[in-house]
Amino acid sequence: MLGKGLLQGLAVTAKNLVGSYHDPARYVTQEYPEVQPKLPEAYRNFPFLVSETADDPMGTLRCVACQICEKECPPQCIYIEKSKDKKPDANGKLQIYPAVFAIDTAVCMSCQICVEVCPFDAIKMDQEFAIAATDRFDGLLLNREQLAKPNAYYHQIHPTEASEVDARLAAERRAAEEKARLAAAAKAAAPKAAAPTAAAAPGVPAASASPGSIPPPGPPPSSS
Amino acid sequence: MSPLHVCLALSAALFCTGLVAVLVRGNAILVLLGVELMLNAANLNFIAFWRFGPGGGEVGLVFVLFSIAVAAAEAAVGMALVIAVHRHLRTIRVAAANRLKG
Amino acid sequence: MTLLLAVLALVCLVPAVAAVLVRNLIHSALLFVLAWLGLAVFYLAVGAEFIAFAHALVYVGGVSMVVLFAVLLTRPGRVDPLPPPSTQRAIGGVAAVALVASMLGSSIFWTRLPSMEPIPMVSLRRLGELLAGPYLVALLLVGLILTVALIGGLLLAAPRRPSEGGDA
Amino acid sequence: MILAAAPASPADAWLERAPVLLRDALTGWLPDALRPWVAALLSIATILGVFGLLFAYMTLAERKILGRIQNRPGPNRTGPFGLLQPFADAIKALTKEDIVPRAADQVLHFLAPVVLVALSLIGLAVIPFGRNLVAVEMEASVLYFFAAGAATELAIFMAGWASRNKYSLLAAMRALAQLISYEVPLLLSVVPVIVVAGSLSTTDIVAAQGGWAAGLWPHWHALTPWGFSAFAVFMVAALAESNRSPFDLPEAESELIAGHLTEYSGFKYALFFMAEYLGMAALSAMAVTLFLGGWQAPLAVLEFIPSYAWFGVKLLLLLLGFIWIRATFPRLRIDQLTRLSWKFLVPLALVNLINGGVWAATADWTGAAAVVRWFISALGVVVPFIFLARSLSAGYGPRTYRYASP
Repeated sequence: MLGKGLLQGLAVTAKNLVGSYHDPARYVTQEYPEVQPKLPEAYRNFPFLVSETADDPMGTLRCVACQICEKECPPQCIYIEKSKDKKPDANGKLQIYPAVFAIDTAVCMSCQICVEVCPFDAIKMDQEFAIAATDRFDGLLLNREQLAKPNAYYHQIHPTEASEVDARLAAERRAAEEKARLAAAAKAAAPKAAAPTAAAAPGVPAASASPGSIPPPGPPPSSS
Repeated sequence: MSPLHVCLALSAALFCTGLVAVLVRGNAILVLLGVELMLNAANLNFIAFWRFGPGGGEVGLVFVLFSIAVAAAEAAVGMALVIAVHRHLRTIRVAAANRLKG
Repeated sequence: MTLLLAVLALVCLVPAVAAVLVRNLIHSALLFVLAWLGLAVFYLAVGAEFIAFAHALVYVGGVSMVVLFAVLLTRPGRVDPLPPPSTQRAIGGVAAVALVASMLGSSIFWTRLPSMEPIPMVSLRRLGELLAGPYLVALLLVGLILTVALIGGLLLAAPRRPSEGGDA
Repeated sequence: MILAAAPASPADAWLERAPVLLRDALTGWLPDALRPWVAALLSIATILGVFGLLFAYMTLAERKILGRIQNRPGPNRTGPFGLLQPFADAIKALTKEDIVPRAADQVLHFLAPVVLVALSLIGLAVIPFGRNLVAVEMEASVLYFFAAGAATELAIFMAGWASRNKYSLLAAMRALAQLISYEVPLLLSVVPVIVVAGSLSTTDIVAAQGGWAAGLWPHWHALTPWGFSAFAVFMVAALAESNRSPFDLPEAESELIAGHLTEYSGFKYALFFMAEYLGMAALSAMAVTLFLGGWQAPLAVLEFIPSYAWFGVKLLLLLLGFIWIRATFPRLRIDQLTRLSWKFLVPLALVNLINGGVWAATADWTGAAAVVRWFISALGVVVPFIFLARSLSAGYGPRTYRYASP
């Protein structure tokens, strides 16, 4: 009969109108600036630099200014200048550090290639998406200080992945210590028999994997 | 000058304006509108004589109603004719429609 | 009263004259609408309320739409097959109209019209009784004319089907 | 008439007479010659103020309700619950640049919005907003209303044509076609009301709807079979007349940019919107007057609420209906639009005309005959509806979906 469909349609919209006042399923809009969206853990957009501590971000950057990410970046939005001097990193080893590390987020296309190629787990993807600014150069061209965020923050936004990375780094560190200990022992025992190739073998499977790649899914390693 | 004079003068002026449209403008639509204007002038006379005349002019009012209705019909048919002529001759100048056989 | 009517007369005469004089057809049609509106107000001032509204409804609401539609549907083509209208004809027309105008004007202004008080207004009910009583046949005939005009207009304006050999 | 006879009527209540008392207080000190003029100016100012405010908050209500229906909150930034949004919009519209295309017909382009608003407003003069609350009392006020409303489409044509823009011109053509199609059922649906009420005056028509059958069932025209049919036809035609969705073909955004509004900006654009809402409000007010008993209360016990409040409630309900319909239905195509009018609404209204005539002729039937009268009237609505609906939807079976289930 003519008009049945019209009435059905009216009923649908009326249900939505009334339902929007008491039924959360019919009122899905979140008012953004006040209500921040709950981002899924896998959400990622622009890169940031991981530092070990929040107190001294510049001193504990993992980045060693190897410039692999700068070379790999498809839109070429990363700019790095190596430092002239060396500073000790988290392991106490002397490293070059980035004197200038800038990312132009207006150019960045969030492809995550920089994260994948980084051998030091120094650059990770952030969840900060409200990067609107009134000035394209001051607001969107982020420098070292703006990019640096502590590891704790990384744990906060990507807990699973961060635990994996920490476990891997700890394993690497243990392996390095083991190696150093073995080397020291070998040096003490038989200085001429010390061979660097023998060290990598025992008990460090994670270190043998390509260091920059995302770990395969699975239960995270127990702890770091 | 009485109100009746004013009404009749306006009526005469409207009639002449309509006549100009019919005689001088070659556009069929304007010709039709001119005829409408002349009808309006006649209606105005009826109303003027009903209101300011010697009485018994109610018939005039009824006549005006009929006149308006017929004028509407005239406009509808006239415009349909204009469109038909335009489709046939690609112009709506009255001078173009001077042959019975297209 | 006379002064008010004279002003209103000017209000509807000026657009009417302008409508005949302007070259733009749409402007002309809209000026005609203005003249009709003025005429409706004039009727209202004279006291013919019902006629005024009927006039406005039919002319401003109906006839004007048909006219504008006709104007839009009959835009002049690229080539007009006719020579431009001659000034001779225009002069002839104006002369004829001037003759008519002088005759009408003189007959109006030289006639001594009896100055009578306006008669009381006719109530709507009385008008309806007239229409449904003595003029019922005429009313029915007008209805018939309107129906015929509607159908005739449709038939005239409807494009001919290709199968009937029309050129539309 | 009925109310004048009723003793100790609610017409004497203080709240009921408040507007008239206020007017008298404001004009009482003036000399007699000036009084009617000032009173007229006052009623004009009141109508302008009330309907201006109504327009402002209708835009807000429309956006809010559309939002709610689409699972979002609607404007809520300006003021509490977005209540200041209309004023923000007004300031924005006023401060925007007024752009007129160089090729446009300057005079008509300027005149169109002004004429449209003026024509949308003058119809309100004859609406009885409450007991004794009508700006102009006339014998043929219904005719006046429709004569004023018929010209609005002319202004839309002016806007479309003067813009010298092909979308605008298409909108102008559509507006004309739509007007010619829907003016007919609109007027035809009103005629039975005039026949039954026996008057062309809005105050008389409202008075004829006073009283209650069995003390419960109001004598409103919409609550009779023929009246309901006429009311439905009237509302559909009113939707089309005020260019509201689903009949908003002249300004169809998805096809014609904005139709006749394409070349308008700033305040003129706002004027067009104002005219749309005013026209909608005027037609709704007329529908309330003709079919929903005007300012009459639905129940006798509710008469202590002043009449103008009842009118306002009914008007707002109809306007909300307009918004609800806009949120629900998709736009018709132009051929569907004219088909609906000429093949469905016009015949329905014509049959209903006879139906209303029969109702008027059988006005003195009482008791069991009244039931027969109702039955005849209902039959005169249902049977043509079924037949016309069947012929209208002939050849349009239920849609089958190949990949998606509805």
